[in-house]
Amino acid sequence: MMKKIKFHQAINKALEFSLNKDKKLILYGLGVSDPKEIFDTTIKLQEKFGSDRVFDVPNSENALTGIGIGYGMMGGRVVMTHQRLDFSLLSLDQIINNAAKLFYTSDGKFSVPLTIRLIIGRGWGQGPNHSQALQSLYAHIPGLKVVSPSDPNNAYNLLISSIFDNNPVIFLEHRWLHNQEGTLNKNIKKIKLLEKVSDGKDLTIVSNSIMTVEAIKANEILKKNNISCDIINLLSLNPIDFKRIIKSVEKTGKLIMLDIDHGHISVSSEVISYLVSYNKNIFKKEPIKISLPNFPTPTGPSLTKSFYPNFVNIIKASEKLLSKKVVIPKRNLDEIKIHDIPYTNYTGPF
Amino acid sequence: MMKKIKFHQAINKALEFSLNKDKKLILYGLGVSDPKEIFDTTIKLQEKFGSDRVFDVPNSENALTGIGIGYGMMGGRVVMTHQRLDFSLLSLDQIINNAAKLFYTSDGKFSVPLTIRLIIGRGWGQGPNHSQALQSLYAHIPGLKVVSPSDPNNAYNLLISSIFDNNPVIFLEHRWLHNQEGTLNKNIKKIKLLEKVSDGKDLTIVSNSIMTVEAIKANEILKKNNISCDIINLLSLNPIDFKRIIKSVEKTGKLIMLDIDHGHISVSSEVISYLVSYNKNIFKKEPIKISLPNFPTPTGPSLTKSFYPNFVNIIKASEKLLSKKVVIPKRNLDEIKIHDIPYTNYTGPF
Amino acid sequence: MVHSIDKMKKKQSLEIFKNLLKIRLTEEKISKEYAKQKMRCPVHLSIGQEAIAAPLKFLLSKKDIVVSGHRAHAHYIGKGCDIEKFIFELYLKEKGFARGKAGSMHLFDKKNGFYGSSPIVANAIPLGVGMGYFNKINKLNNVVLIFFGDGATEEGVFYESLNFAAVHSLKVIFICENNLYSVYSGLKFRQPKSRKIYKVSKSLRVSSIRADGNDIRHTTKTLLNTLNFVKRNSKPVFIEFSTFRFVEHCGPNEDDHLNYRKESEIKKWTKKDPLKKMYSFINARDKILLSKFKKKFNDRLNKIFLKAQKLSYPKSSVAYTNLYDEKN
Amino acid sequence: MVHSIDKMKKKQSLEIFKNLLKIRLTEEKISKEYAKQKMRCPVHLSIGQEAIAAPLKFLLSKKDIVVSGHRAHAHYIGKGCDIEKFIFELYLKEKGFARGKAGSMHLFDKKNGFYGSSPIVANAIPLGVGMGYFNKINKLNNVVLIFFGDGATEEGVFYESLNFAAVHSLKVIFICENNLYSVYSGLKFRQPKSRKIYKVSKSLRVSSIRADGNDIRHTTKTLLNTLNFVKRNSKPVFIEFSTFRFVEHCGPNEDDHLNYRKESEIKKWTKKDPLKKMYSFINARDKILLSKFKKKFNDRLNKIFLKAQKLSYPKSSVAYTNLYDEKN
Ligand SMILES: Cc1ncc(C[n+]2csc(CCOP(=O)(O)OP(=O)(O)O)c2C)c(N)n1
Ligand SMILES: Cc1ncc(C[n+]2csc(CCOP(=O)(O)OP(=O)(O)O)c2C)c(N)n1
Ligand SMILES: [Mg+2]
Ligand SMILES: [Mg+2]
Repeated sequence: MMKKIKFHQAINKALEFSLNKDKKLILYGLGVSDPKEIFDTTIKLQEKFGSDRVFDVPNSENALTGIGIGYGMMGGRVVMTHQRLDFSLLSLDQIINNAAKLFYTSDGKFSVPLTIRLIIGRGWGQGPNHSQALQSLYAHIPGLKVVSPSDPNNAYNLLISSIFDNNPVIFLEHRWLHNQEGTLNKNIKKIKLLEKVSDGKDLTIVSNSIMTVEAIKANEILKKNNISCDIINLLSLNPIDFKRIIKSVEKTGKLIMLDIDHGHISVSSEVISYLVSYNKNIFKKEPIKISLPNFPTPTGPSLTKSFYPNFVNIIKASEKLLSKKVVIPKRNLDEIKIHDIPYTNYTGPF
Repeated sequence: MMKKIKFHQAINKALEFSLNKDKKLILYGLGVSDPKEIFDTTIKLQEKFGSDRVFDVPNSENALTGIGIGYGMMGGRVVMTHQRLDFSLLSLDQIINNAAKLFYTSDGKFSVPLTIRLIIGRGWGQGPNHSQALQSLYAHIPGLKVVSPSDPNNAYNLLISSIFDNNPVIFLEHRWLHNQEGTLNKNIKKIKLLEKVSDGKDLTIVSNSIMTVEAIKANEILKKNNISCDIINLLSLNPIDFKRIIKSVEKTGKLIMLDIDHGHISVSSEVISYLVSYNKNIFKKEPIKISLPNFPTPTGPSLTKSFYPNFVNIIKASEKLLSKKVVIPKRNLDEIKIHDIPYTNYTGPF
Repeated sequence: MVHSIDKMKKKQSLEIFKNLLKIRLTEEKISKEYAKQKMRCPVHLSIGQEAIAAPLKFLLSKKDIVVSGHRAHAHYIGKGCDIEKFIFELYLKEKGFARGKAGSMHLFDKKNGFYGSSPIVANAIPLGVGMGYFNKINKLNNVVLIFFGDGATEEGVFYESLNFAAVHSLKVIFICENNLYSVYSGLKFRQPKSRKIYKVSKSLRVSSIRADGNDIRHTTKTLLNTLNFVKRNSKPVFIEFSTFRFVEHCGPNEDDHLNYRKESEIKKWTKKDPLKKMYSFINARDKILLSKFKKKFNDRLNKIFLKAQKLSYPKSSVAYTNLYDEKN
Repeated sequence: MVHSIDKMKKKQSLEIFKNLLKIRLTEEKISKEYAKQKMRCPVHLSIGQEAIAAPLKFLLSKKDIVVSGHRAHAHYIGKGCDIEKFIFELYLKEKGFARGKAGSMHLFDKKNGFYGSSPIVANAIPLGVGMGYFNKINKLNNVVLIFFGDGATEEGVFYESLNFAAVHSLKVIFICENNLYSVYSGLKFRQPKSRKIYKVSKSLRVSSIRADGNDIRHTTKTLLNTLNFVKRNSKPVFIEFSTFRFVEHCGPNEDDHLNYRKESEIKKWTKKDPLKKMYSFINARDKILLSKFKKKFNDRLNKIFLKAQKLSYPKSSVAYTNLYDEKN
């Protein structure tokens, strides 16, 4: 059997592989070479590749993004990291006005092979400015690619294919995945747009990032209740591979759409809208969207408790779609009692 | 009969009214007091209200937004103007991290009565960085209100109600509307979420901003072809008054969704998705979304020609939804031959 | 409110000393209790940097405003804000100043002139400038103090904000607490070696000075003189205080085992501990008064923390309130 | 490539003079033809500011890179880029360098080392710094020149970019063309009166100078010395050139009737017209050579413009190409 590795190790290995493969690849961001090394994802990389290629930076998100774009226009490749997605909002001028458009505006003369890792915070009081997911904002912009892994294996493959893609890629990395375990199955080609996580006939669940983890948990329980689901894990939010989604929903007629971001004008809305614009009869029941509320994230644990949906919400939605009662084992419910940390030995603060 | 006024005059009158009404209101932005006075919308205001309250600024979009927020937290009101929406991308940190959240995070202690006028460019070679509409990006953010007028009357009322709303409001002002004529019907209360522009039974058109002008043109033609439309003009994109839209589509079963922004993850997608999530049978035909393509705006006129949809696209969509041929008078088709300027005596450059 | 150093009464300076102690004791208490995992939000403690904030309450009126960044506890306490509501908020309880919506990274106390702190580096700086503009055109003689770190001076918005304050001659004091680090990154990775931050702001035409941030006598005098200058001249001032943080960047513990700061550097600064420094020059009588105060204040803290733990959490529905201000 | 002013041959300086003329003639031709409404994109002409760009072609190799902002025509022509493809692009024709996708506000000529201009104020500045970083770590001895206006020095990203270039000792030259205005706003509305832009950059620890931007002898010498300094010392330099724009901010016409600039100011600068200035010191022989060149170049321009008008537009489907680079 294959050795298990953690998500943060998968990121680290992907970075190491890429830095080895392309000598013109550089990697920078606040903390990439500090003692905590971005939640261990950049561990030892400066030591191995030198401080010209792997380096810490001043607090200047907007310029640093432009610097990455300029470096890329010269034929280099860049990985830039923000420890929280929220910080990248300072750089949206460079991301939207330059990165997303230079290949187009120069009519193909200059590409921008820049991958921006945006780490999405959650829980333990990260609050309104340290936990935004805003995937729908990024995925709205033509010229950007937006991807999001959900486990060590797709993180590894997706990060490498993002880095070697010649376009600006927003790599949405959920902080709560860093400690997840899995096995690697190396298979790096172009960016993979989605993957089927489960095959079923009663219900389609479309999801991404940390919500796929919840979908998998829900699926275990649903299976025991004789409900079988198609689970589609969106690795790419721009572009989206709608064909495969259509195929599944044409089969099941029932859709639960999971979203890590606010629901108003979201990836979820896009998928639902696309499906019904394709075929007005595709839904046998009203599709259900499960997303963050249209509110900033509150800080305290009693407030985030209902803020972040989990597998229970998915199961409730399934009950509604299938008009069927589902039994959730008590053991599973116990799991979510402490809901604001990613694993039990997490003690904060980040 | 009432005197006709132009859109830019309506904006100017709304600003003047507000500056008179609230002595703590300030108005600033690049060009508010320069000889061109933001396409004549701020004409004479500095003269009337002094340079403390109406003033030109350094090129510092991000700080200026924060300055407006701070001014608002003290109990003042602010109108800030960007001559192009594209420039506001430099200030998304302040808009998203502060303006949209301070009322929430302070649990109601501090409000942010800041109205940001974003002028959307189009045509005459404005190209990728001077014509973005990005309404879906702004409307995705909880805590912001996002509004967009389509004629002098709703511009006047909407701008005043935005200014006197205690929340940050993104006021999307399409450059091509500045020269439109209409009459004023003053009626300032809270922000009005939408207005019915036409009542009909065959078809629902939901639209906003400049696309409402196209919808009205299409409607004239459709009428002559014995097709009657409900036209709903969205004045607010966040929040959206879905109830009124549902009512209309429940009646017609047919929806054309018009959007001034790219279609992927958009206001249009949200509306369509909302409707089908409410009632899976609401659509008697697949709804049609007409939006900008998922591409940056090209600069040249031969390239923008098919880039910007107009009333012809609406008519074609109607034909499809109603399985009926519609005759477009030649005179109307002639109108769009020169498609890259807002009115015939426009000679550029902005 | 104190208006002149020379006229500053003994009693007033004692109050300032007490305030320094108050900040230290509160931060130490937070640090101690944090391990129990009941304050479930990131904390950026001010231990080591208290001397800059301690005089605030005595030099400012309630209408003088303070805004700050992620490391804001000292400024909040120093300004004389509500400590109970603060601790309750750290525990994210219903009785906290924002009913648990805010936590340590977003402090507010409107009544006492604390108009917010933001965990996005540098992003409260323009807010303070806007507040200064409000004071200016409404002819209010109040001052706005904006606190931030050395790292914040690398963000573009810092420069934009200084420029606006200079162009409009605002009564704003920019206070940079230069503790030499941004998280674990020393200045040398982030700014050219020969850079002097206060000289940059000077070149932007904001009157600028540098001062020792660890000696309560210097900080008090510097702040007081600056306040007088700003009010008299209606002009912004930039102060760079040199200082050092004694616990980890974020969290309750020390982190010197990580070796991102040289031992010699740490030693040097430990000697300059603002509390030690203060005790080195105050007289015996003050020492006695302070030790009495310490006991009393610690008792109060204990009570507050105990109470905080017992208080109830806000209902989850509170999360869905106050998105928009619809009063009108 | 010229390496030293003293060794600069007569012939080379004549070429630089011609280049100045070339920029002026091209811009005047654009200005004249614009009224016909066939160049359907905003243009920001460089008339009055040509002396700064004219030496570029002769001082730089093709591998030295130039980036710029909205007022970029002079830099593009000055660098020796393709004029035909440029004019065709202004006409938004299929044969333009970007097949009509770009227009005047987005210039590119990869082959000749022109790596883009951006109409968002200051937003090409960090791109140039990133290019400098590429040169540095790949041990290339080429230089990157970044052009922008006085208005751009108010954007935060300007400071962030200078800081990075200073920290990493990049071979980047920041060139500020200070023409005293941003659109119609004079410096006094935007920056404190006593500010010197080059002193700000100096305080950030970038070697900085100020020079006359209207005298081709000064601009040539300043640029040449700077290039040598930068290559020798591997350090960035900031140059502030004083200059003045002779036509409206955006568009083909004069706009002095708007009265945003004092008559006396305009007069003063008209006397300093870089073209007049040049003619005031060149010898009779050069004058003759230049007048021959003028005729020849005008003929060429006429041909290019005629051709441009006749060329065909790209098909509308071209708009839907090259969103993503899928070569790999
Ligand atoms: C825009 C932004 N970038 C990065 C961060 C991560 N961060 C949090 S605190 C901090 C350190 C800032 O250093 P400094 O301003 O010197 O303050 P100090 O922590 O030393 O008091 C950083 C980089 C952030 N919060 N916001
Ligand atoms: C971020 C941004 N803000 C505002 C504008 C509008 N604008 C276009 S050019 C210009 C003037 C900039 O002045 P300066 O940098 O001095 O250049 P100049 O036009 O004088 O050459 C402005 C404000 C813009 N293009 N981008
Ligand atoms: Mg610091
Ligand atoms: Mg200028």
